[in-house]
Amino acid sequence: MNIGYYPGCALHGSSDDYEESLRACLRALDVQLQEIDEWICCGATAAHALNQKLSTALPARNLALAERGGFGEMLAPCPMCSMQLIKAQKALAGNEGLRREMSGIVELEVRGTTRVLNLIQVFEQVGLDRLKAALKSPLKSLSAACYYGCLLTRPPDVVEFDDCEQPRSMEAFLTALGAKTVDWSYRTECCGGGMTLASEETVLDLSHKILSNAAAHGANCLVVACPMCHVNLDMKQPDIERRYGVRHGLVIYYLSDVVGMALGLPESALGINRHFVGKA
Amino acid sequence: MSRIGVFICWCGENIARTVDVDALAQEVSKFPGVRCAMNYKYVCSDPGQALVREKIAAEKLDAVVIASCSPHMHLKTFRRAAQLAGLNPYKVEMANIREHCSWVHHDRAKATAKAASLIRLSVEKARLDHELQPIRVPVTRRALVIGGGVAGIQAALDIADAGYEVVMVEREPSIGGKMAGLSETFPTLDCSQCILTPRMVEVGQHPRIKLYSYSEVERVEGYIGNFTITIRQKARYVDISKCTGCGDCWSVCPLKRNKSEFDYGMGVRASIYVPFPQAVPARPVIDAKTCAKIIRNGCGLCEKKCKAGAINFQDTDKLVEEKVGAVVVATGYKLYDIGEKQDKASLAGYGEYGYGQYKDVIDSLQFERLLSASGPTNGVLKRPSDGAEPKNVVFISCVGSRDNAKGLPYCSKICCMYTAKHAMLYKHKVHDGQAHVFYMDIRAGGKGYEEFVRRAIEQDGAKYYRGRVSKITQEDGKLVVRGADTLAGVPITVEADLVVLAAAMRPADGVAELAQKLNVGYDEFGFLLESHPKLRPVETNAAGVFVCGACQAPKDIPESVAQASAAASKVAVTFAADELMREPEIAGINEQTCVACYACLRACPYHAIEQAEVRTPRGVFVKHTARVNPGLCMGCGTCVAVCPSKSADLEGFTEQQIYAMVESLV
Amino acid sequence: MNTANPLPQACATARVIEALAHTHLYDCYQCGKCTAGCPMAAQMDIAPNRLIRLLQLGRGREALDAQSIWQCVSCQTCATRCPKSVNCAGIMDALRQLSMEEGRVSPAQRRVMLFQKAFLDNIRRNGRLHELELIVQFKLAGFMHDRRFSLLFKDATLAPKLNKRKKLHLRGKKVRDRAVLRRIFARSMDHS
Amino acid sequence: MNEAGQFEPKIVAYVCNWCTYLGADLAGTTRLEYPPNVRIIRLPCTGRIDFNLIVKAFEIGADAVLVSGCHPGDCHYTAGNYHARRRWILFRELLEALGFEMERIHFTWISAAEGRKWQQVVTEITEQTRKLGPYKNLYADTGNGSLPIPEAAPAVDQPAGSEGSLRQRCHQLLADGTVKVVIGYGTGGPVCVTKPADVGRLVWNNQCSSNLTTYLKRQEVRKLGRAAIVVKVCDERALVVLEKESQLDRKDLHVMGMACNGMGQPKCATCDVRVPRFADEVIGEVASVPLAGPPNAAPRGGAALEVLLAKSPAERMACWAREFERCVKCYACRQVCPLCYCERCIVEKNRPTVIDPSPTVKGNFAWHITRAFHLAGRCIGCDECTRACPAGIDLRLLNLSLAKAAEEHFGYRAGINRDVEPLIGAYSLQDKENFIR
Amino acid sequence: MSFTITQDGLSKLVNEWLARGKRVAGPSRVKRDCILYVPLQGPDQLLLEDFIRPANSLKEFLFPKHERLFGYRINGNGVELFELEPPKTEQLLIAARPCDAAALPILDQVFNWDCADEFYNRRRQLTTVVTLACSAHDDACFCTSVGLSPCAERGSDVMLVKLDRGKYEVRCHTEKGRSLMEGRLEPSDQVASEPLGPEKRFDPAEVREFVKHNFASAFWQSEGLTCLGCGACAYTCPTCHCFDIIDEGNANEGARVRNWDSCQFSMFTQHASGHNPRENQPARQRQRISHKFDIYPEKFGEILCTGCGNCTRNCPVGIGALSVLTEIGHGEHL
Repeated sequence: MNIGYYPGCALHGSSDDYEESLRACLRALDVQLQEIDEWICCGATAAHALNQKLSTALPARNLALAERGGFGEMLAPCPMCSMQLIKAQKALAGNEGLRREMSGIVELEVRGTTRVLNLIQVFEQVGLDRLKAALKSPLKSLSAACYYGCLLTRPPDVVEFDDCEQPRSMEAFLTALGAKTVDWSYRTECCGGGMTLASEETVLDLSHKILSNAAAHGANCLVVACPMCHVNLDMKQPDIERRYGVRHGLVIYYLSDVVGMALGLPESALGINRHFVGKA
Repeated sequence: MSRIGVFICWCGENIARTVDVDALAQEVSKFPGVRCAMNYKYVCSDPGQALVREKIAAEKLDAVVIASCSPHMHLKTFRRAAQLAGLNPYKVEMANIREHCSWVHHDRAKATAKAASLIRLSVEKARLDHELQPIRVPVTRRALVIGGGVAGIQAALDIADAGYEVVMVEREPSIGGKMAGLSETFPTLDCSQCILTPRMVEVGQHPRIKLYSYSEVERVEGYIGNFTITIRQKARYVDISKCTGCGDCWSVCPLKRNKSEFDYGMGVRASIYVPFPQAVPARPVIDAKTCAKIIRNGCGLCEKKCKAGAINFQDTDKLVEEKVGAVVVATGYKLYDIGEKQDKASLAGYGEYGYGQYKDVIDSLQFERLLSASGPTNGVLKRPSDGAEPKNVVFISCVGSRDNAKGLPYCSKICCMYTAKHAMLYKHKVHDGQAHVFYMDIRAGGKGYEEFVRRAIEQDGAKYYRGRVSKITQEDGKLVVRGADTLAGVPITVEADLVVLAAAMRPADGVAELAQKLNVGYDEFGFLLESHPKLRPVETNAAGVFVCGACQAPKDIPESVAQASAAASKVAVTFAADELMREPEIAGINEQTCVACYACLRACPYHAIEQAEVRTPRGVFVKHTARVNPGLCMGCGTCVAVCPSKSADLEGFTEQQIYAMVESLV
Repeated sequence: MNTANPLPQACATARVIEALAHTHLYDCYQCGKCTAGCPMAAQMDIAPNRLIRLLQLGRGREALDAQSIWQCVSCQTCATRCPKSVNCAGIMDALRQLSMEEGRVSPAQRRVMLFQKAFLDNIRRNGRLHELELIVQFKLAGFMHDRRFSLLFKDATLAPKLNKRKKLHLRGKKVRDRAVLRRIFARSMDHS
Repeated sequence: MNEAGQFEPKIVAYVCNWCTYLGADLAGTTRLEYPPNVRIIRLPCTGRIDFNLIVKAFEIGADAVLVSGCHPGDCHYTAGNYHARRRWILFRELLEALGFEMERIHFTWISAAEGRKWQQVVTEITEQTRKLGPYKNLYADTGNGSLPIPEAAPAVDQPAGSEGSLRQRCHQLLADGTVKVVIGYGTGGPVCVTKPADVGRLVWNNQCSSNLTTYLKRQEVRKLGRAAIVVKVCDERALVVLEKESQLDRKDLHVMGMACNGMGQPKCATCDVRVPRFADEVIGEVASVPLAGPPNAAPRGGAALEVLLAKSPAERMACWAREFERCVKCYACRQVCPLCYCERCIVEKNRPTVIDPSPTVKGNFAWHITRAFHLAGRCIGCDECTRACPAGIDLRLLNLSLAKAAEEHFGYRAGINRDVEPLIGAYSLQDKENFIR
Repeated sequence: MSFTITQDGLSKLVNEWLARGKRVAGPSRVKRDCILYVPLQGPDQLLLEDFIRPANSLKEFLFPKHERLFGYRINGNGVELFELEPPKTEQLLIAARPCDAAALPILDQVFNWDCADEFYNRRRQLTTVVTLACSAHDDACFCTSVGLSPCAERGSDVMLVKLDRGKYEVRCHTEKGRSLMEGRLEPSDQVASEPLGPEKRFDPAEVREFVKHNFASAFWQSEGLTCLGCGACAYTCPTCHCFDIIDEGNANEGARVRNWDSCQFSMFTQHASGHNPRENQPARQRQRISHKFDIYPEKFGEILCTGCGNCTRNCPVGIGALSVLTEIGHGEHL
């Protein structure tokens, strides 16, 4: 099975451990990723904060490149990128005038036919039973709090993935791979997103609440599928500890980390050693 | 040649001002079939009607045309006048030369010419009017009440007290409906069971009320005055004639842990149970889904214990037929299911409140059971998770109601009142407890309602926040309710021990199917359609079928009872005469030329046409034909238009009349 | 009788916002659920439902001056849970865009806007985000704005940790055709 | 004409008693003036207004006709206006095909509260009709228009041996008493064989183009007892329609489907299903012809209908006036049609005289409009009416225009699907129309 | 010694009549396979070769399918009658077939039997019939079986017999014919050969005999079974002359009109009580045959049929009279 791959700036920047992890894990499940040639930034928060037309144009450019590359489906592991791409794809598919306008702006003909998937959807295409079959070392040690963040399931009418209030798609994978999952309440609360640099105390406040709730429900680690959430929950844990005097000490795994570990891949191949908070 | 009398009215000068009535009378008198034509200042006045009556006798008229206002105004008046003079009332026609002529055309010559043409139309129609007699339909003076809630009980008692037999069909093992499960009722806080149980007993013991409990309406045939109702008596596995209600069986039954539907899951019951102590009939029913004997032929203790030998595991559903003359639908309501799964595609659930995930998030009827003295906690307020006494209770109103995104844009009308009642009752039970209420608008329009809500706020110290709740999360044992107060414009977070959701009111399950059986309309949410919201609130467009209570729209107990009595009075009106009189302007089918293609039968909106056979006097089959049931036909005439061989015709608007009118316009 | 809109004549800002956010802000019946669910509402000077109310009343200027529009983390909670399906998140976006274009950004929240502007300049030049370049440019712009040295060197200690984990990339892979980015940005700036 | 020499149009309005009549009353009580040219005829419901009334209004000289009633959903009788809507969607197509001036026919929904709308509608129609002038060329043969002549398909001979096996089977059926009579094709025309010895009279060649199902309505044939009937693909669709209209019960009928290579009729040119589908037994196979569209669509009008519809309304009316001039009202078109099974046809009723029995232009137009619309959504395209007409009138075109309308508007095709409800006499809330104001 | 006329001579004749505002009718190809006697706009519409006979008959021009007898006007409660303007345009029926022309004398008898029908007689005087002898026949023709032939003179004023392409021998039989052909003929010695007609199919006397004695025989049951009861045979038959009289009009005025009718219709003998002496189609078939071959001959001494075969050609189910008559001829049923 091979699908298009839109890494997004984060995965080629400070969150390249996420890319390393998901490439290793997907290679083990023989899923070939073909990176979209000449992809550009999806505009993230900045574009839709300051310029609505730009927030459609940038994803439109990427969609046009994917269509030119002949990709029917495309993985966008970062929920911010996948939400922006899906939003643009839906707007383009439903509006002839917008298609003409955007094709003009991005200088490429765009039809809005590419289906954008997040990492969980790719694993779902691989299928639970294939994962169970390939299970080498069950994750008995993990008591994981699955954290979806705010953009993976929202806005529901755009993203149309799992349930926007009570998502359970990651739990399904983890229990299948032998891990224990925690029933906690902050699955879809926001971690502060793109405010890491712009307004640090926002991130610290929100992430602290998330980590506290996870700990309160007996989780010893979090599983995320978003580079920005990982930065805020993992890299900022020392700052949280400095500010609130609480050492959470929760390891923040990417979903591909845990799946990779279950498949028996070594931690170094998955880039787990490059996280800020290591195993106690 | 017919002898028609034309009476042209001046209507004071409303007509006379623009229509030259004298010239008109002259011209009309020359129309074919017109015996005499005259004009008078006020034909609808007593002297005017006297003139008409006198002319009918003097000129021996066989039809009358009144050229005046709209038939919607005075057709009945002039028909009665003609009847007094011995002329068949259906030989009277009206030409509307006021609204359709003098008031809208100011050119005198044109208005007069148009008036003449309109009168000519009515003369042509009058010439071909048939003498009709009102249709008499025999009435079975028995009423069917579907639903045993407070509305059904009130309707049944009123009808029975009026001297007519009533058949009541209740789907649950006992009557009482939702009200039986309430603790106390606003605004008087009198105990719900105390005011309802006597009425239930009255129903149980009323000589003229035949109660079918644990039964449903299977099929409805016939028409007003002559309904045939097939009732399915669901298998109860207990013979209520033999059973004395001693209770040995449900005390010996080993399976005590079944969720009690009456307590909405707050309490448990045995597999053989009586829903609540004051049940009418106070006889148990066996739950076939959990009883070990029925499932795998085990146990059977209750049968051994029963001294009256009333237990019968081989019991099956029985179909019973009842003949009734009128039907009152009082099927009540159910609460909107707050959880994820919805029974209709157009509805969405409330994932954000964690209902069904957090034990201490319950809906209003479950809270009623916790408050109720006969409830699972005997009136002591214990929260479902650990039974502790909740110190902080959050009440959230408009859960599902007024929410376009969830699919129910309407207001359920009673939640503001019972939420205030809950806050008040909670304070009375837990003196040091604090009630928090998130509301959008307080709707307390009834008698003493506003004062009741103010008392809950001012005396019982309930904190009211004006804003919706966005999310409920569980954090170290506490339910964190994140709401807002738009008056202050700030988010509000309350840590609660218990959260009560005031869920929206929806019609009871299965009302849509019942409506189709009764040929009654229902709206997009499933509430039954009344004939006219203001003028005929308890009637429906199916003759002889009345509605009352929450099945028609969300409403509280006082309104339901009032509507129930209204429905009962309508039933009494229907049974007043020993025969029902119906307008004779209905369709009829010429059975000689009908070729039984049944296009009319498919087109008739009232299912008033049935397949029939033409037989010779000695019973030899001649042919198939369509036949109109005079009781059901409302006279819309759709069958006449779809009949290819023009065998169907409509009295009062016969084909001959319409074509004669059109041809007179040449 | 003509059928003029009985509500107070909707002000220009409200109409522009509705166009940008593709939503009807007059559908909002002020139930407060957006404010209730907003993670940042507690720190906001004007809560989300208040912003919409100001727009409904035609007082767009106060909405554009609010600090809250820059505290919003765009987590889409408000739009997801709104019972009237009003795109509150889209309204916040539109308010930010108008506020920046009309130069009414509140001084206390200017840093967020500067970060977003730096972010956009960065991808306009490189096609993809260069984190190091962004940090440097944002720090300088922030310093020019409020002259606070503490913020200038705040995360200096972070650099070595990132480097140890090979997360510090001096030069990212650039997009070959960067000129097209400038043209895309130019075409997106004019308000057609 | 009025004194000012200005043309005063005559407008007949059929209105429903509960909504539009009260709307007109309201226009009166609020003194909204409008021209006096309209004459209101009150009927209980738009469902009661049948299409003959519109034709009769034009016959007596109306220059415009208005039909108005309650908005969908408001009908006092719940569904009358839905029935009317579906009826007008189809009837307008027939009037269009005949070349009526459609701008003289108006349909509106006017509620009891819309006095103003009644005033506007009547005023607009009066002015518009005044500009159009009197409806002089109703049924007028103004030009030398002529209808295109349908091209026949080449005559091909039938599958070998099927005639023999047909006779052999019929002999068996008659001998063992399964059927009392076999309705089949003879040399000169149809034959009814009752004795096994006479099966020799049955033939199967490329002259068997008539539709034998029309004999199922004849009392004389029914009296003979259970019948076996020989049908081709185009004939058997009549059985589906007849069964749906409770005219026959498949139990007391034995259907012998004949595989057919085409009989050289115009309909055979577009026939793509050669083997009957609902027959009890099929005789003879045919080289399987690929199913182009849905099975045996009524010949989608073919070129002739396109040519007709391409003409201007006046030209179309002229064509039909010229064709109907030759009609002698022998009613062969009615008697050969399997779906015209009324014992007393509407044209034989005179109280009231809905259709003039005389073969005048007016009487012929009224008759052919009624016959065509009675087959709306029912005609199966067997073209018997055109074949039987001694005056050579191409009646097919009227039925094809309605069959095309039924397919375009409702995706409905007569006689194909056994459990679909007949089109006329039913309605749907989603019926789409763009002509009702 | 014979006289001939060329095709353009005929065209000139037609043009002259049309120029004088008179009506000319003749066979014309209305559609590919539909030839009818219709009023002609010009000689080019006149069809003279390669057709057997038109599908209708001359009856339409003498006894029209719809005729207004008199008008009435309703005023007040009374009715006022008024005469209608009688037909006065002369008409020339050209290139008619002999079997059509032979029908006219038969109709003359029935329209002048107990009451002289002035409408019919007036038209008859105004009519001049020019027949064209048949040069071919098909298996529906049986004029020879009823005493006629492809060049029978009965009822025609002038007879044309085809010589060769475009030239016809002219035989004038009546004064009217001679005055018509005045100055249009050239003498010639060519004599057209007698075209031979179809051989005899049945003996009318035998048919008459059979019909007299087999009123209730099962023969009719089997022969008339497949007849659908339309009016195609009667309305295209040159000799059928039944008609129905009704009033047609609106609330103010109208007219009493006469329309064609046919004994094959189910309503033809329907009594007001609902009873119908001929309640099924075989009975009506029997009536048609016996009226033509027994009842009419008994009253007028002639067979009410000229053997043109229109009934067989126009019958949608191919019965017509011929199949029944030949069936009777076979005689097994006697």
